[in-house]
Amino acid sequence: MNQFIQSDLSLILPEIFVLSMAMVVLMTDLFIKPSMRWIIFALSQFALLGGAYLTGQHFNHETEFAFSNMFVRDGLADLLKMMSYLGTSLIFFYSRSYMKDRNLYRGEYFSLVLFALLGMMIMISSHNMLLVYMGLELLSLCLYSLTALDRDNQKATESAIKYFVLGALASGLLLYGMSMIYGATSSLDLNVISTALLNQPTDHAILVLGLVFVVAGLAFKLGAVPFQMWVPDVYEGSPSSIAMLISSVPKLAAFAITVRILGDGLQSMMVDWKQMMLIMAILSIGIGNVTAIAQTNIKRMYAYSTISHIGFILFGFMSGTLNGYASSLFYVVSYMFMTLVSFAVLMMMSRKNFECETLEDFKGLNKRNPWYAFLMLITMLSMAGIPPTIGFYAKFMVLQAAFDAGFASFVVYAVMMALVGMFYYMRIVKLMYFDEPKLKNKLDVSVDMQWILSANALALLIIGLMPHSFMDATAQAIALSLH
Amino acid sequence: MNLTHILSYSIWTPIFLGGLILLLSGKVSDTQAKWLSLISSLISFLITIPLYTAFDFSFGQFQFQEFFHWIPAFHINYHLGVDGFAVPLILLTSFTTVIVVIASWRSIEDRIAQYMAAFLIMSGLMIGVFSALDAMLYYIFWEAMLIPMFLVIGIWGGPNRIYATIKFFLYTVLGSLLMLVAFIYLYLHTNSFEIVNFYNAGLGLYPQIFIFLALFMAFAVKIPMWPLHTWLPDAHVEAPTGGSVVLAAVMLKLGAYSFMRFAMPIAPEAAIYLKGFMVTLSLIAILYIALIAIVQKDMKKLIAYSSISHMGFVTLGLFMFNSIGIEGAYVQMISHGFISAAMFLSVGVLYDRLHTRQIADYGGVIHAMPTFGAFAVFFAMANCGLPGTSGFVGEFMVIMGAMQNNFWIALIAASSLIFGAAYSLWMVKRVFYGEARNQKIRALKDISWREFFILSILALLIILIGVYPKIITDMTNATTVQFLEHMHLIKPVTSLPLDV
Amino acid sequence: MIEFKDFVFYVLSFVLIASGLSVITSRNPVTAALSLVLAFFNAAGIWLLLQAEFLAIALVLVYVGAVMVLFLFVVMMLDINLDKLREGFWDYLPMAGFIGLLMIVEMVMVFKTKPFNLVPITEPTSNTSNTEMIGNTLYSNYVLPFELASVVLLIAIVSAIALTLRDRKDSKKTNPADQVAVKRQDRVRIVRMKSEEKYIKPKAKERT
Amino acid sequence: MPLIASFFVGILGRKLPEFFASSMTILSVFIAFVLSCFTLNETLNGLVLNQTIYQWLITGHYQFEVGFLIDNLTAMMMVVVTFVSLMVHIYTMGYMKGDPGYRRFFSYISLFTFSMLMLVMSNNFMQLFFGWEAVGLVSYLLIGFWFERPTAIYANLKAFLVNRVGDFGFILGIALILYWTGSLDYATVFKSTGIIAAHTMQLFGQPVSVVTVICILLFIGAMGKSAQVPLHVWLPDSMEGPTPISALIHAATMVTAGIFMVSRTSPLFELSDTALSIVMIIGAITALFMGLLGIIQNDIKRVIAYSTLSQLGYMTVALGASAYSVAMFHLMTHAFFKALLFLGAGSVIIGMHHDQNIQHMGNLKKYMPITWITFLIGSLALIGTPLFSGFYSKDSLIEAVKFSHITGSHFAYFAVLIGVFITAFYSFRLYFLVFHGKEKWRLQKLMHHDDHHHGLSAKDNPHESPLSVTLPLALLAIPSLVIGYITIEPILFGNFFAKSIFLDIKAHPSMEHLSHHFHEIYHGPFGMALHSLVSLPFLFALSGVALAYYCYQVNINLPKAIFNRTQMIYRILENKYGFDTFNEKFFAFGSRFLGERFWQIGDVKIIDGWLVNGTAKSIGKFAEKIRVIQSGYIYHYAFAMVIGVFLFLTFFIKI
Amino acid sequence: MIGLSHYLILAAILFTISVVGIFLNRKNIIILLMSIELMLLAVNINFIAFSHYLNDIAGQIFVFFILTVAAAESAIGLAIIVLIFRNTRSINVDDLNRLNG
Repeated sequence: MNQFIQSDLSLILPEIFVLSMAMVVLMTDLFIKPSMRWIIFALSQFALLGGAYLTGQHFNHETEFAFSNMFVRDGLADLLKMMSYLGTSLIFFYSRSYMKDRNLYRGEYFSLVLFALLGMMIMISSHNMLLVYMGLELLSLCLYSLTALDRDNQKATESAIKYFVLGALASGLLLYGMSMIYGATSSLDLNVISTALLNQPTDHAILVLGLVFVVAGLAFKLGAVPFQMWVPDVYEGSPSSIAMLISSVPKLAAFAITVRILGDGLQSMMVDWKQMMLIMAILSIGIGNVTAIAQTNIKRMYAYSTISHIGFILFGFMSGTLNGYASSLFYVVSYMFMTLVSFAVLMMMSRKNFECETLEDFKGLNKRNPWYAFLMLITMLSMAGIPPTIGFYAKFMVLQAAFDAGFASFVVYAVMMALVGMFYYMRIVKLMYFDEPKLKNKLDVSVDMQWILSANALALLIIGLMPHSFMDATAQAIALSLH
Repeated sequence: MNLTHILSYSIWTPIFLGGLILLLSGKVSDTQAKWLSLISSLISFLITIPLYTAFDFSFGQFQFQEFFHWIPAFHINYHLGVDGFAVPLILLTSFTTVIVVIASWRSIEDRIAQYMAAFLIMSGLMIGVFSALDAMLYYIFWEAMLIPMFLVIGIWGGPNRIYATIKFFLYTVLGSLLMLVAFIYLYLHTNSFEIVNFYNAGLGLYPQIFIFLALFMAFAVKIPMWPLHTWLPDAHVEAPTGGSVVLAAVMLKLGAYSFMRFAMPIAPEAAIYLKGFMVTLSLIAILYIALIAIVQKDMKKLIAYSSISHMGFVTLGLFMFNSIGIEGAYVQMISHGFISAAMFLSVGVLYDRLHTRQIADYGGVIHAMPTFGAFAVFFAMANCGLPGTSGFVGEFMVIMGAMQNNFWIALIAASSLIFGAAYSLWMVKRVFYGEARNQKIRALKDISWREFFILSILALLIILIGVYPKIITDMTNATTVQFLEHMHLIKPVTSLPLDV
Repeated sequence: MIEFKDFVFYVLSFVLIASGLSVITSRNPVTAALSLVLAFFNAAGIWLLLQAEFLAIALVLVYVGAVMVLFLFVVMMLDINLDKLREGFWDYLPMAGFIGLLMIVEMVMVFKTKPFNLVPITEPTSNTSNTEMIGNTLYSNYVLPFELASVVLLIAIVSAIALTLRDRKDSKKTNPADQVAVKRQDRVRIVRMKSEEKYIKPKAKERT
Repeated sequence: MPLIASFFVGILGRKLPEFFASSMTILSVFIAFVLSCFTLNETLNGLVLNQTIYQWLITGHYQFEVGFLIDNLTAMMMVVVTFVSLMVHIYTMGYMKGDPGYRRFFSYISLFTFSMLMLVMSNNFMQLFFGWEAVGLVSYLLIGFWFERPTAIYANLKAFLVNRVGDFGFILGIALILYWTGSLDYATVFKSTGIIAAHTMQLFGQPVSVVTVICILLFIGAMGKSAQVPLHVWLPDSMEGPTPISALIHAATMVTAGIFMVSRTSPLFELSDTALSIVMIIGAITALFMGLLGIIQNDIKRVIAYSTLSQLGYMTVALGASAYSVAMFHLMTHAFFKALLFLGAGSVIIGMHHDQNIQHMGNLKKYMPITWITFLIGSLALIGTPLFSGFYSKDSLIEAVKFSHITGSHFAYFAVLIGVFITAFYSFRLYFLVFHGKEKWRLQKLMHHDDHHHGLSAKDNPHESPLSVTLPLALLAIPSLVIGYITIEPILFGNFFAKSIFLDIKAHPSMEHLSHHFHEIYHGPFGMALHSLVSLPFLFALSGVALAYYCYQVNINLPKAIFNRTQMIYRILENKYGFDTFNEKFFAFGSRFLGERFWQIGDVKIIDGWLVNGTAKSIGKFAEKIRVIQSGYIYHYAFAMVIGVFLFLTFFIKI
Repeated sequence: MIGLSHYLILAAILFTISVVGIFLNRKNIIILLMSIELMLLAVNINFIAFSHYLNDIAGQIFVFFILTVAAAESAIGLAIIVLIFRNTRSINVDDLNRLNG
């Protein structure tokens, strides 16, 4: 048994900082008047800033392990953590006025989000199934309670319980699979597992049994068919800001653990999980895109589009090459930014005791406010994967990776489904530009939100024009952390 | 101006100016916006002029090349360059934009700045398509170009515009996505997106066929070839006049141009192998569509169908694989650019006055508008390929080229002499001749100086090309020779026999 | 002739499964909760067979002591009419049972046909007790998860409060501090108003 | 000489934009006429000009040029064209006075003159086709000159379309020529006739000689332009145009373009007997049956139109007999007297205030003597009275046919003989009805009331037309009289056309015989006239005239009686052998029917309805179906998950 | 002789029972929570059995954490149930179908 040492702590400084700031927020909230809530806001942003700073301290060094190889800090971790900070801070910005209007603008919200962030960070840099589990639960518990945060809202609570029960089921499955893998390889450490699997091949069936359960658990967190059922209901039920949170950053973490467990720990079982991924990807792309067409509630539509995007991510992941991992990493990150904008516009358009959630509400946005219509246009194009937006490169990279891995026919299928997807994205554009506005009132948006939203949306375009640095970053991250 | 970057200039100037107008749209009045966009379109047009003057047509290589690494991760480069096939089309594009700006002077009321800006941006993007030498760059321009058109039809279009736009968009994207797949394949095969490397990919016959078909989907939708054409009539009918003009004059050409640039050189064996297929589709387009055009009741629909039929000539010429056919197809493209533009403008002139496009609502217009009537008759004649107009040259050359291949192909192709005359002149008869149908028509005012100006410019160009087509063929000769050499470097595979 | 340990195992596992079944089938939540408790006891027994004393005790203490009480408390708190809680249960049973059986069969086949080639440990290799071992490992290698566990519990507390705590609007409680701190001008308001002018007598000659 | 050639195009080309006054156009046409006479003179001195102006386009190893070829053939055509055109210009000043489209009209006809000259002077097929279509365009415009008349715009559409059918064949022929000879220049093509003759091509499975195909295709073009059966239908309707136009375009010049083209391409036709006999038979049919139609027409212009048709038939027959020079000869004479007839008719029409029904006329010689004289001359020329121009051309034509012995020549001979009789009959029927007999317009008002908005009222009298009308009549009358006598010698039997028309003597010796006869037996034109007094054609003609005289002077009720006898034939003739109805029913309606079907079924239903919208709809339905899975019940969701796991287990665990 | 597989089979049976319980139970949310607890119990049995037979303590540590987390989880779950009961005076699973499609 080895005592842990100083260096270990230095590696998890960001986590420690975020955790302590979360507590600080929690405490501060007790002592300040509701009018002073901006302090909490400031503190949380500061937490993210500090986390970013600490993570940035040694960015893209060589991989380092801590706490007896439980905790890893590598390129992937750094990149994803940075993105998580960014995403979370954007979420805070976007959700501010929205939460105020629904007096959810409370300390719990911030602290729980920060705790969730902590959980994600743990997931991102966990290199041990136990730690994966802990991070996962940290995240999930926060999300469950955040979903139910709007206490008197029936839909919110309903979605919360659904999310909770299914999530618990999922983590049960995950645990069962982990136990099998543990039994088969006699270790929880992913490195050991991979080496064990390479050296003495224990009987395959047990491993596959475990693998199926693990994959099921991960797929649930990602929200891939057939484990996607919670997604639409939770998106619709929960407050838009929470839905934004659920849909955006946790996907990064989920992607991270998927890469770590499957890509790293169980890479010698690629043959098996490739096919599972393929099946799930095909189902997700198909069902996601097709079902989205039938939606009238915009949040549900986002949910299904998320499912389809997840399908694409799996599609890239499935190719099982570094190229493929990099492509789906690129995809998941760009997806996060897209979905943030889309939800932000949604929240921007809804006011006190008016929830913008049907497609009708988008009618004539161009007449009400051309600029936001334009931003939304960019986002929709990006989601639809039309150049020169970032979404196009995401799809392009994924497709070429899959093509490279020899899934040509599925590439064609995916492309066709993307075409189906374009229909409902274009429908939103149509509503915004070609129809007469239903509600005439001006949108009052706080200045900071205006700027940040514009920056975020334009980034989709700018990165779309100059994507190479971003691509290189992702490729490098993957290359550094998988080998 | 330094000519090394002229292509970039000619691509980005209109886009930049269009963006400027878009930003200013709130600030400036409509009139200012109009003048602004007119000036910008003129500037963009002038910038493209040196392409013609400074281009060395004596050899068919790519010229004015610009190159820098754009996305090294995937070997995607910002690589521009033009050859004899591209230059005239670029000129056509920038010229058409000017025409459109002038033509929309009165006919668009609301959000005119956005409208003009859309066209400027679109022209820039289309020039980009014509001058891109990197497949991915090309693809990006190609797709981005859809968006302004989508908006133009959707915002300023007619009553049924939603259906038309969505249809137009999905149709086109369907094709281009398959094209993307093909590009990815080629990329993985050659590890580059350079078109030139694609040319020398050295693929087997079957990969070539798949690639050809994938590209075919993209381009055939754009041209459009039967049976992928049904988006065009709707789009044309719903689009505002300017939209129809650009659609007919330039966008359709993109498809044919891309066949010359991608499908045929990249997959030559497949192109020769599938010749029968392509020729059949073209002939169907020529004959079947011409027959459909005869019975149209909506002027724009009629012209739209006639466009399809004329583009059938283009594809037919391309797949004759002889210089006269290919250059004929090319001349046909250019001339159709002018003629269809003129026809749509004429319809626009009437529509601005009476706000109907139904042929039945007109009759005896020539009484009220003699000058315009003269123009209309002239354009109709050009449309049915009267010698001395540009419309004749293309058809003539294509028929000559077809005869080199097979008597019956030429025969069916030539039948369009009859049908073309039938639908064009029948429309003229019903719209312009005869007793003035009603009081509204008698009250019509003849065309304004503005309309007279653009129509006469187009008429002059049509006559010029008709009387002296050499100016175009001179540009394309060298490139055609090179093109054919490339095509015939590979010994032809047995093409499906069409002989009777 | 099966030896005692096996006998115990079979008994325990039989009861465990039975109680598990009764958890999911019992008509009354209380019954379910109690049978869950039973299940936990049996599980603890089985863990003892596997020489995991600490966890066995922890299970009993934590679950039976805390969690299940919490369950019961909630069940009691929410007064649920039980009569309509079980209708249409048996309709779904065949389907569910079928699937369940199939799953069990599959897993059993796996475990039967592919037995782990591991020898059972007769007695603990190290003479340290199970608890001690857990303790040692927990605070050395697994200290990070341990800390995280505390965070998890904290989150549980926070969110439980955040979700369920609500300050009652209709409470009549008074705040002594306010009562003491009250000042004069909070209560009394002095208004200055000008006095009315004096009465004017009517002239004499008007009286006739 | 090149200067002159370019000068032509110079003048005529420059004139096109400026349509200001008739005087201007007349002047330019006059210059053109003078120049062409000068050219003729030059060519008589045996000069042949083949001048390339500029290069039209180059592609591959083909190059197309725009240039001029001027030889005797061209020169003759030029003279004819410019002369008639000049006459018509002058005539028009009177005829079109006060018409709103006065200036438009002049611009059109001068444009026509230009394109006609382009046609005749071209030195390659491409340019020939250009002129070919251009004259078509002008005739389209001119037939539809009064574009508020529905009949007129119907007629011009019809004319253009029918011509297009011809051009369709023509351009195919050109394409074949280009394919086999690699060029379109007459010179090059005619040099390489050998190659063409050698090859055969596969059509309908069996080999066909290339040259035959080419000639037939070219002849289809000629049929369209020169209104041979069955593409003749446009010509009668084209009479909707103003009369001068009928004279210029639809009688004198344009319609003869086909004849010109065939004789221009004689080197090709000489190589294919099949083609020649087809030409001959078609011509014969036209000559005979169109003449028949002339008998029953009542519209003065239509009568002449049908006679034009039959005369064109004659020329075609001559071509078939490979007597190209005869054809050209007849073309020339016909141009003069037919223009004369039309202009005369026009003057009559003016006199009758735009009433064209000959049943309303009569005894006009009293009122309009000049017209009467000239018209008589024209008619005589037409029926081929000895010493008149028509006689020489027609008679030698018939002779030529007699001597020709390719397939169908006997039928043709028969046809042309009958044709002579018929021609004589209907022309004199017309003549008598118009210029003799009662002054029927006085009765007509009683007969049927105001069926015309114009026309002559009972009381007032027709009066002689103004000078600008009668002068051209006079001027045209002169050549109609004498031109044949003068020119038959050089044109037919001299070597006038030697350079421009190729003749395969051995294969088609008719010309040989002809000239032999001419020299050995007749000893010159006059002798020919004398000799013909006893010849078959003359007798036929005479009897025709006699019959006409009998019917329409002596016994006026006879015709009606005959018609009542022969209702059936009458009806057939009445609706012109049903060509029009057939076209109407079959082509026009058929194509519209097809188009309608293609559109509604092919495009709207199948492609749009099923493929496009069908896909969209089915996806939508599918979406609705999938949606149901998302029932909102936790247990369903859990069930889905478990099923997923279960299926994965079943798929992936291999024991 | 009892082997590892016996324990695994026991756990599998227990696991399946609880899973079936989750989608079989259509009335009472609390019983769903209980089934989840049961599931975790099954997983724990797996871990302990493995750690016993592998002679590796890590499994038991894992179980320890599972217990902790499960406790927290059930707390939150119950809190949500309380909310639901407050909003709609029932905890009937069938009543939770406002969100669908």
